[in-house]
Amino acid sequence: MTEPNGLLVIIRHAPYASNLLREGLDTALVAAAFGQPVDLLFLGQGIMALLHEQGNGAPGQKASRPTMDMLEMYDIERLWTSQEALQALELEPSQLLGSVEVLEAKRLPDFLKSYSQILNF
Amino acid sequence: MEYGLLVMGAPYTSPAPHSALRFAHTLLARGHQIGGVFFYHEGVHNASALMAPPQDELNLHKAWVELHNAHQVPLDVCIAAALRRGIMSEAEAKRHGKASFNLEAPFELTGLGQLLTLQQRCDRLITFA
Amino acid sequence: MSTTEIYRYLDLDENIGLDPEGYLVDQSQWSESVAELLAADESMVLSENHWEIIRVVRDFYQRYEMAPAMRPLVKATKNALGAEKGTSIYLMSLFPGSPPKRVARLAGLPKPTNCL
Amino acid sequence: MLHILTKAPDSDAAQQMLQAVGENDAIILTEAGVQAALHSEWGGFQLHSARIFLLAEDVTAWGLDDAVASQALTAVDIDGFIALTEQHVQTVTWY
Repeated sequence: MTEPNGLLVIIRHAPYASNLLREGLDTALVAAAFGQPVDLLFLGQGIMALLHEQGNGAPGQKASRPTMDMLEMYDIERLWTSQEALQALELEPSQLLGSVEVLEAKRLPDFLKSYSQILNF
Repeated sequence: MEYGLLVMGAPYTSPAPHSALRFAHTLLARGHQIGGVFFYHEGVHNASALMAPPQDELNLHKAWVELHNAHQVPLDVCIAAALRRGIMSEAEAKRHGKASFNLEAPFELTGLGQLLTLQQRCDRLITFA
Repeated sequence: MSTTEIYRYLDLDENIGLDPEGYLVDQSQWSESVAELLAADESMVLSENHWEIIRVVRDFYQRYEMAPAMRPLVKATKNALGAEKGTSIYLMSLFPGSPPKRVARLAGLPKPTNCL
Repeated sequence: MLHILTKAPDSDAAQQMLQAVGENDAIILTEAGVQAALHSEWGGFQLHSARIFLLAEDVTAWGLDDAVASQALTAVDIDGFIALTEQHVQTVTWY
């Protein structure tokens, strides 16, 4: 929540289930490449993209883990999820990539309002 | 006010393009401007000149072209999302060695940066998906 | 963006095909000597300074499965070769125009899609 | 902030939206979202009933005019939808 004028890209779809994760991340990468401050918020199935145990893509499909690892090279350093979203999938923070920050569910509305732009994937 | 529209639903798959068109016409009738419509994700299929719905159904491609012709609304299509899905202009078809193409003016292939510019420039960005 | 259609040949004897923008059609054909040929194709001679950056980009692709845009290219160069070389001015001097696109081509990688 | 929900009230999109809605936010239900009219127990109505609108054209198309009337829900036409986007600087679509 340090960039009140930044872009928040919300990711709500799992890797491999649709192309929304990839196309959402592409949007974040392009914004970051242009120098716009970007944070990512993972809700619902989107959290599946944060699992540190993710392996290679299914045959013929590109994996999403390398792109997740690449985010820091684009200076996208703040990845967020919510407590409620984690609980819904019965996941622990320890199962996620190290850099993920967990928001208390009731903070989510104010969190969204702290960004000047939001794109929802 | 100036509005930007982001369309991510495919024609005849999702109601999103219909909703977006209805929204666009009403916006203009209320005196607003539309800075651009950006087609992304499955929305890129709206740009296909080869769609041929039955005569008694709205031809969405034609409806977008008419919106452009009447109000000069830019119709921008994400090039990466479009090429993946087989939506391409004559120039891209040549570049990729394809025998045919299905995207023509007033639709324009453009980068994702155009979406971010639209969002920053317009007073409102409304997503239809 | 790569394509499976060959538009012209970099080296007909070795059957090395290029797409219309000069990128390798078959990435697995890349070798250091192919890189020299790709450079010669744009009237360029590769120095050790060029090679350092090509290796940075190949390592980047190996790890992230995507060729870098300018910003991450600067960062990756800084991480690998130090702050003096990790600047866009230095990269521009070696690869005038668009360093991300030109290095990706010489490194035998697909054109960076988010380069616009 | 204005939230647009285009999916049914039991969808992931609807659940995520409810987590994100704040005190002064408004909600407009469009497309499949209008089905919420059949679910008076939907969390959205419990939490934010005064600030929920349904897009009238979609309500009629889905055959839900009676449900909207009997629950005293607020339907707005597309002009009303646009008026909501005029009032709220930020709009997020949940789909």
